[in-house]
Amino acid sequence: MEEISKSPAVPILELREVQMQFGGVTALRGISYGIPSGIIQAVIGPNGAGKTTLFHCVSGLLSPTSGEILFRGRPIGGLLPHRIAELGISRTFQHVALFKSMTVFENVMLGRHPRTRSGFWATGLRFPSMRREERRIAQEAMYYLDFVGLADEAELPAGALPLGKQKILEIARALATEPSLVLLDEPAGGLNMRETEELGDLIRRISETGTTVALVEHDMNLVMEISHRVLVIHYGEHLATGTPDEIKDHPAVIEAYLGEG
Amino acid sequence: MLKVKSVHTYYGSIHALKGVSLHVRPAEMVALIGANGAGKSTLVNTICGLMKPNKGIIEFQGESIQGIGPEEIVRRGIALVPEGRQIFSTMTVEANLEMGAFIHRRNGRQVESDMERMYERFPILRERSQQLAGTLSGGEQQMLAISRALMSRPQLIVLDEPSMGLAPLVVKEIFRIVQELRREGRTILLIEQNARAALQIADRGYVLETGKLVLQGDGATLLNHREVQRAYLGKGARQIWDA
Amino acid sequence: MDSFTFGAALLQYTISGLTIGVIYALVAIGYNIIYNVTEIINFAQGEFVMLGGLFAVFFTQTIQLPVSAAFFAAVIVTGCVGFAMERLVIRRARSSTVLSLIIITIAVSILLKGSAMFWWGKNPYSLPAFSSGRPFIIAGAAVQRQAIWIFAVSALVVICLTFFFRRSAYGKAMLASADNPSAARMVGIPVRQMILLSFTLSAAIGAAAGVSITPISLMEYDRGALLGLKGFGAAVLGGLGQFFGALVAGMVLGLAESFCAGYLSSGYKDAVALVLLLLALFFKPEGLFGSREAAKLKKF
Amino acid sequence: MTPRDWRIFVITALFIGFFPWVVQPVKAISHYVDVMVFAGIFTIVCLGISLLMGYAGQISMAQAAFFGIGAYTSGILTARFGLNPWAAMPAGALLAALVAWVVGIPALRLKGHYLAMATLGFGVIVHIVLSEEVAWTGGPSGMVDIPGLQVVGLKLKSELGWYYLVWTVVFLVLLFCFHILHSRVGRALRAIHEEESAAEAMGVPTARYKVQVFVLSAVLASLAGSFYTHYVTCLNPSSFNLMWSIRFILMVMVGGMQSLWGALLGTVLMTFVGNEWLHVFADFEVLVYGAILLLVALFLPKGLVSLVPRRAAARSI
Repeated sequence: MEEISKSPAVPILELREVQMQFGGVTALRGISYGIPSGIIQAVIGPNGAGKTTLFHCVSGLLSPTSGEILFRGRPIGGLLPHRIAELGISRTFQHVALFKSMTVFENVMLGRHPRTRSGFWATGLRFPSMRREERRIAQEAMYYLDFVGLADEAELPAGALPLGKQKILEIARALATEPSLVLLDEPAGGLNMRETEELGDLIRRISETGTTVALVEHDMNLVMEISHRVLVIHYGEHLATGTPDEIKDHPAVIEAYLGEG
Repeated sequence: MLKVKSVHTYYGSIHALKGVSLHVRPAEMVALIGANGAGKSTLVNTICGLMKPNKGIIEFQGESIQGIGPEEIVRRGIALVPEGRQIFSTMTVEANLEMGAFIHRRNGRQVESDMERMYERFPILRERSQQLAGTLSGGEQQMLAISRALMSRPQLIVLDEPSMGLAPLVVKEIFRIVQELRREGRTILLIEQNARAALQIADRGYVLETGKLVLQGDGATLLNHREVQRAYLGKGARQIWDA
Repeated sequence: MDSFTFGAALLQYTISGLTIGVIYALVAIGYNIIYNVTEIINFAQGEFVMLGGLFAVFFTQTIQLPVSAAFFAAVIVTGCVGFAMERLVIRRARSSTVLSLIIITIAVSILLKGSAMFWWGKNPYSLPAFSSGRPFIIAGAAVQRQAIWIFAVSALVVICLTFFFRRSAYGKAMLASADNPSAARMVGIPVRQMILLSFTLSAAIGAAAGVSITPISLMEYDRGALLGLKGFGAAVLGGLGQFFGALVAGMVLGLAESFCAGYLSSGYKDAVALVLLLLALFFKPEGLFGSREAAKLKKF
Repeated sequence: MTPRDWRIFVITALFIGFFPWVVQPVKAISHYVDVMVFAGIFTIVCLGISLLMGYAGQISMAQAAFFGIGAYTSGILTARFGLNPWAAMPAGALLAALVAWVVGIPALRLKGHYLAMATLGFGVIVHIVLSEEVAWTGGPSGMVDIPGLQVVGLKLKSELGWYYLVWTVVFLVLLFCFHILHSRVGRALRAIHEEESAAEAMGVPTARYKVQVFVLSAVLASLAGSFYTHYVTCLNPSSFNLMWSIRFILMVMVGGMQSLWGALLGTVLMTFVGNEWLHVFADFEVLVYGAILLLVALFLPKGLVSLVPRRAAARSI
């Protein structure tokens, strides 16, 4: 762990002076930061600090008011979200955004979208290539369901799952796009302790496959246990960064989180 | 004054509140703390009438109020300063305050003098009275939201995450305001994730975790309770923070 | 006709364009009021205009009321139709999808149109002008007295509305309900009543437009849809929710239509307003006068 | 297609196959074959609407306009230029596709009420053009003497021939639509309907898909329009106005937007209702339509198919 965090790896994602403004409220005030490739990066900070806004900017759902975002050295600020997904960034949402009336299986199959090709003609006329592709999609989707442990629920409508499993399903759907960077927005929010522990294991296993993980999370225990590096955002500003050990002693962080002593 | 008895609320298919009971006595400030997704907002929405509890009783000043719409609950004397401020952003500051006093609209003189008092309390709002509320800064919006709630002359003020998304200095200012309200003898239910700041100024506190109250006690005791840090920061965080 | 010079013709087209444009503006204001409070676009808005005109015909010809009394009677009755529409239909559709809501207002428009046909048949009706007398001649162009009345009615509506939304607690409460319905409920504003009020008010304004236009261009049961569409064009062009914008955009549409009819082809005059509507929707959906900033604030 | 869909498919195909055998000998209802030809033609339009509105969630009030574009392209190319109807048909489809593409790119950036108004405005414009371009379209009085269809050199005269031709096309289109739905494209369309920004973030180019499904629905409407033209051999712009767009939507809504079977069921049902039983209301038919529309939208928004208990769903919960 320590070795990864200390190695001067090329950042997979680099933020340069990213700023985001809504009306009179500034959500991000010039964030600059690089996420090293292959690590688990936590982003913490109080509610409303701008963490989700940051994820929206990286995944293309918002385009920053100013500043640059580089993914593997390539500027992606202002690209459409589906292009960013094709390039290899996927995400989950703070308020679960599953396709609720579709089955669990279909949700993950949809995640294969950026890695498959058949269009209207090929699917409508059932070209052999399309049938092969559909079979492959089904196999791969099953693989991801197995990976997160939801294979038994494959045929249920996604909306019928309990919240904990919905959150896991969202992660499976994100993984199915084969991202090299996956953004998890409060994956443990609303989970009980046992579910949170399982989530921690899952995130570690994702990291072991070589995927860089960035997560916004409030559960400090989870953050401290699994992340290699922590970025603290407060009031739209970069407050501190370091290893979990460094962060936990950081006076500014303690104040931001607990209020002054 | 406010009594919540074993309330269950479902949020869609999610069982968000699993039998929550709490009470607030007159002229008391009670803090409710808990992590994101613990059910704080659901509890607030249930008390203020935006959501209906599936089971349980909510009483305010001896009358049952569960299932009553929010319009009526304001008239009964509960004012909410909502999470994320929820000001009328396309209207002027003045109009926002006026709307806060909607239930007193027939009493023009009272509204005017109340508004004057708000301007005295927050001079910055007087300066911006003709500006669109959406162009205010986060801290100013929060002050506006608090004043708007006060304009209804409530007996109980529910403050939902007043420090959310604000700069540290502004947070301090907001807590100063909350403390001032408390000194004036107002009854306050404060929902916060800034646990320490909230418990420091509260008489009593409750800790909510995944839809259940796990702890309660007076502010100072809770503040030093290791379980509070556990509930808010997660298991084992104490060691990390104390290390 | 010899003396009908180019300049006079231009002036004539301008005047008739402005006259009809003001009517579009009133229809647009009707859309705006409902949209402001509910974010519903009421596809039956045009029918209110038609009903206003035909009710006025009913009150003058069948009941023999003087025109001025018929004007107010028609406005009030149509207002009641709007009230009933919200109470009986829209309120039941509280949890409907957008598509269902659209279908529902379209269904209401079909019902209103069908009922009007049932009642008044398919013939166009005329109404005496609000005041009799020969048209004014200005620089060779004729200005009908009714045109003056149309401007007066519109000005009155705009002034009253401005006063209502800027000064009265109810008006502001309607704006607050539009801005943030849940926050409005939390300060004690009965949002449901505001919605009811918006439908009533918007129907009444539509009716005022309908009564005013009938002496000039007659009225029949199936005029509503097109008037509604063009009014919507004015509403979008002016920035949905903006009263002043609606007024200017309505006149722009009226002028475009009038010039098209005069210089290009009268058959395509109806298409002109629609093409402008599409262009506005496609390229500037926040409208000419709706500020991007305000739109953003609203979303945030 | 699921096994259940195949079962319904076979049963429906058998029903359609034997339907004329049953009704033709009975004098009073022998004209039902004729009604069913119309029902088939409308079903082609409505399957497109089901894909576009029911599955992808994009509202269009302009389907009658695309129906008209196909009808008039076929009519003009065959009656005025002597083109073979089978060649005119793809020409109409191509034109409809082109128009849908040009209009769809800006229009489908809009949502909900705005999209509905935009397509509605577009539909009215097309109707105005059809009524005004007298030299081409015959204006409000329309066109007559449009040639019928020939199949392998034989003139298609009997209703029965038309019946089987149209319903064969319907079943082919139905298969095409089902295949799309049970594929990555279909999943993407449904995802756009449910959570557009999540779909986009998962790599679905939502803008492109929306335009594509709009174009597809326009092509289907246009094809149906061509068949319609050659079947009735005369045209009048009033068959392509806003009211017809609404009728098509009503057909789909009655059956159930989110089901291709619903679209088929609703279309057949409403075509019979419209052709057979609403005549007694004469001019006031429109009132009845309005009432049905309102009642369906208020009380049965998911259509008749929602009344059928779904075994699969019951099992899963």
